[in-house]
Amino acid sequence: MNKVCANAGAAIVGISNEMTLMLGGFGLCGIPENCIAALVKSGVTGLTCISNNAGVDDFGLGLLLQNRQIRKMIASYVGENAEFERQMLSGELEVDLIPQGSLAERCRAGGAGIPAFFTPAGYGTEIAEGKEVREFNGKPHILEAALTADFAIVKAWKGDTLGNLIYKGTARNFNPVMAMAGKITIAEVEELVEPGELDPNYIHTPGVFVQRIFQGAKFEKRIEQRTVRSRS
Amino acid sequence: MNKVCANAGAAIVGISNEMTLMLGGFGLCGIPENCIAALVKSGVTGLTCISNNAGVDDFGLGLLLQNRQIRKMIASYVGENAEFERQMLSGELEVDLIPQGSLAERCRAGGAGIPAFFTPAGYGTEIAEGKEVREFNGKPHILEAALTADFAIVKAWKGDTLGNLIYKGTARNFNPVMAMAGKITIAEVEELVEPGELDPNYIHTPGVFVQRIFQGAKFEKRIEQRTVRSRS
Amino acid sequence: MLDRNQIAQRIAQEVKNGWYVNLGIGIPTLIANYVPEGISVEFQSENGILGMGPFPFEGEEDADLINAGKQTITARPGAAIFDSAISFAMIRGQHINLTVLGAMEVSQNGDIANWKIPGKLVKGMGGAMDLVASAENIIVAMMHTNRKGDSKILKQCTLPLTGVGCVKKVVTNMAVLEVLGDGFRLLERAPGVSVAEIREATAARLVIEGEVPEIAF
Amino acid sequence: MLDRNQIAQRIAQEVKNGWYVNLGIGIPTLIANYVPEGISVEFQSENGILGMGPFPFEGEEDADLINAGKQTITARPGAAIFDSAISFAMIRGQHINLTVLGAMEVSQNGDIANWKIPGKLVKGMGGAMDLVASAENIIVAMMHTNRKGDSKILKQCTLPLTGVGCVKKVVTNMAVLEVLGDGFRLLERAPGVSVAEIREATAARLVIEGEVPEIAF
Repeated sequence: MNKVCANAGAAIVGISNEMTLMLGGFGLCGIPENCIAALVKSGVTGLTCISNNAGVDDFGLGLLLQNRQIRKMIASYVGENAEFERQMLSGELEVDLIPQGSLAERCRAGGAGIPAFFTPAGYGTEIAEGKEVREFNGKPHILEAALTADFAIVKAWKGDTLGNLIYKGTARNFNPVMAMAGKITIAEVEELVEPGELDPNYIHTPGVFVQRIFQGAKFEKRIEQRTVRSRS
Repeated sequence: MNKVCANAGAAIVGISNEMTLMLGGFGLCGIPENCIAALVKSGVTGLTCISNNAGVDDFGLGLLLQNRQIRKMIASYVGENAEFERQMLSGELEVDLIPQGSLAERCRAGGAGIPAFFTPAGYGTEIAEGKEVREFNGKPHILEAALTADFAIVKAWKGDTLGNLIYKGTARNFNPVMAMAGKITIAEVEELVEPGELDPNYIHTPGVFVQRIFQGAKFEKRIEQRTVRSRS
Repeated sequence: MLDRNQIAQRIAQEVKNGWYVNLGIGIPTLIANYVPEGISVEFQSENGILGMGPFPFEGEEDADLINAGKQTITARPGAAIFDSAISFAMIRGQHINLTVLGAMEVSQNGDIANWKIPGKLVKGMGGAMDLVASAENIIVAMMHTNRKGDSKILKQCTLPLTGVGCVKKVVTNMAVLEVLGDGFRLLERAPGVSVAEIREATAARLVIEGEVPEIAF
Repeated sequence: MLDRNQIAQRIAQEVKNGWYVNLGIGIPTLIANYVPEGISVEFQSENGILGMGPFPFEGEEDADLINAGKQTITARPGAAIFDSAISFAMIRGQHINLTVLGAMEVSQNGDIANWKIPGKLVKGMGGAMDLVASAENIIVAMMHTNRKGDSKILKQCTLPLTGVGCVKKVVTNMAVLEVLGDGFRLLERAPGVSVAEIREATAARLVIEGEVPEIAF
C-alpha cells in the first residue's frame, strides 16, 4: 500500500461536505498549512472542524472561516479571530468549547479505543451540564466521550513513506493525538524520507496511525506573538 | 531539589512493608535490576507488586518471590516462574491478573488524573465480574479504575539529573506509564548525564514524573528466549 | 492433515498488502515466514514494536529488542518503538488489520477460550483479552482436536472465555472454517481429509455448501 | 498599591526550590522574572514544554517553539517537549506543584471565574478548566477591583465558573489573601494600603487576625 501522495490536493481527496475533520496545531504553531490551502481551493463546505484554535483572520483555519466552509467549530480557545467572532455572534457558526486537556484526552481516547473516561476538568461549570458526575477519591469527576473524525490532518517535521512521524518543538502539540483519532489520517511533512532514515526509538507517531503522507510545497510558519529580549 | 541518588540502596529509602510498588519491564526486558537487588537486600516485606510479569525463578521479581517479600502480585502474565506457581497454588501469594492493555492504560490513567475509563477488553469474561458494563457504539465495554503506587521503579537507558528519561528499544514497554503513576518514581539508568545533553525533542519521560534517579552499578540484561537465525 | 507450518502457511494467504498484523505466540508466529512475495506487511508486537523483523543473526542478539514471546528479534527499516499504552491504543483503537492467535476452544458464535483451565495453573491472559475484544479481523490457528481427540470446535466453549463473539475464521490441521454465529461454514479441507472426517471431529454445527475444495498452497 | 510586576514579584516568593510551575497568561507570566536566586524552578507551558526559558534574542525566534500564550520562547537545558495529552496528564495527575492564573472573580469558598462574561464574546477556556480542577496549589493573581471599582473578591461568584473550591490564595494589587472556605484571611497588605481600605474593597467575608503585615520584597 502506497501512502505517499503527490501533494496536498491529492492528499485531501475524499474529504466532502458535512464531514468532521481534526486539524493539529496550537495557535498557528504546527498547523497543516498545505492541506488547509487545498481545502480552501476544494470549496468543500459544511465542515465540522476539531482544532484547539480557529486560526487568525488571514491564516490557519481563519482561511476556511473567511470562505464560509466551516459549519461547526470544536475548540478550546478561539480568541484570535474577528471573522470567527462575527460568524459566532450572527449564529452562522456553531461553536463547541471544550477544556484543552479534555480535548486532547478525548482525541487520544478516540484513537485508543477508549469510548469514555472520567475527568475532574469542568466539574461544577456549564461544561458539566448534562454529563454524568461520579465521585472518585472524594472528588467529583465528569464523564467525557471520545472524539474521532472522518479525516485527521496533521503536520510533522519529518516523516517516512510508511507514515512514521517526528515533530519539532512545540509544533507537536495536538498532532500526535489527532493522528491517532482519524478514520483516515493525512500527514504533511517538511521532509519526507525513506524507511530506515528515522530512528525507530524516536518516532513520535508510528506509521500505523497514518494513511496518507506528503511533503508540503512550502511552510510559511507564521508567528502569532513575536516576543524577544534585547541582547543587552 | 536534587533528584540524584548515589545508588540503588539510597534510591529505595522509604519503601517499607505493605507498600504498593510498580516495576517497569516486560519479561526480563527493561526491568529495574539494581533496585530489585536493593529491595532483596532491604528485606522489606508484604509488598504488592504491579508489573506485567513476575520474572523468572532466579532473576527479576523472582528474586523477591524467592525471598517471600511479595504478598500480592498484579500482572498480566506470570507463566515463567515455578516459585510463583508454588506460592500461588499454596495460597501464600495473592494474584490479580489483568489484561495487558488494561494494565498499561490503568497505570497511565493513574498518572494522568483519569480515575476510570471504559474499555472493551475483558467484557464477557471473568475479568468483567463486578465491573460496570456500558454499551458504546453498540459494543459493550467495562469500567476500569486507575492504578497508582507508593513507589514506581523504572529502568531507562539514559537520564539526566532533572529526571528526563530515554529508553532503548522494547525495553521501553511499561516503564513510561509506570513512571507517571508513582507517588514517588525512582529511575535507574545506564547512563546519567547533565541537563542539556538529551535532546528535548526526544525525551520519552519528562523529568516532572521522576523524583529520584541514579546510574545503576551494572546491568546484566538477561535474555529470556534467545532466538537467532543462521547466517546461511 | 496440515502440520503447524502448513497451518501458518495457509493463514499467510489471508494477509493483504499494506496490512498491520499482530501474531500471537505459537503457530501464529510462524506466519511471518510464509507471507507471499509482493505482499508488504508490518508486524506489530504488543510489547511495543511495529515493523518487527526476523530473528537476529547469532551474536547480534540485543536484550533490549524482544517480541511479546520474549524472543530476541530485529527491527526492520521503518520500524517504530513505543510504550505499552500506545501499543494497546493501536490494538484497542482497531488500527491493526489482522490478529492471529491460538486457542483451546472456539465456539460457533465466535467465542474464544485460550487463557485458563480451571484447576490447572493459570499463567495469565497477557494481551489476548485486549486483542480479541478489539480486533475486527481475528483468525484462530489451532489443532482441530485436543490430545484426547475431543473437538476444540464447539457449539459453546466450556473453558473460561477470553472474548465473546469475536473470532471470524479458524484454520486447523483439518480445515478452514468461517464463524457464522450459529455454526461454522466449512470453507476448505486439508489435503486428503474428507468432509466426513471433519464432521466427525467437529462438535459445532457445520455448514457445508456444495463441493468443499482442498487447501491449496 | 502594587503594580502588575509587584504582584508577580510577591507571588514569586511562594515558589519553592525544585517546583514545577504553570503560569497563566498576563500577570502570572511575569513571575518568571522574579524567582529568587537559589530557587530552581521548571516552568511548564500546557501546549507542551517543560523547562521553558526566557524569550529568544531578536532574530532567534523559532515558530516551532512557543508557549501557551503563543509567544516565542526558548528551551532551557534539560527541557522536555511532549504532546497535549501528556501535558494535561501532568496537570490532571497533579505533577505540577503550583499553578498561577488570572481571574475575573474569586469567591470565599475558592471558586474561580475567568473564562466567560455572558453577553460578551466568549473566547474559550483554553487549559484553565483542566488546571483549576486538578492543581493542588492554585494562586490567583489579579486586581482587587474591576474598572468600575467593584470588588472581584466575592462571597459568591456571579460569572460562569471555571472551577469550584480550588483557589488557595489570592494576590491582588491591595493584599495577599488566603481562601478559608467561608471567607478570606487577610495575610498581608500592600505597602501604604490600610486594612480599612482593603475591607472596603472586599465584598467577601474578611478574617483579620492581629496585626496585618505589609508585603515585603
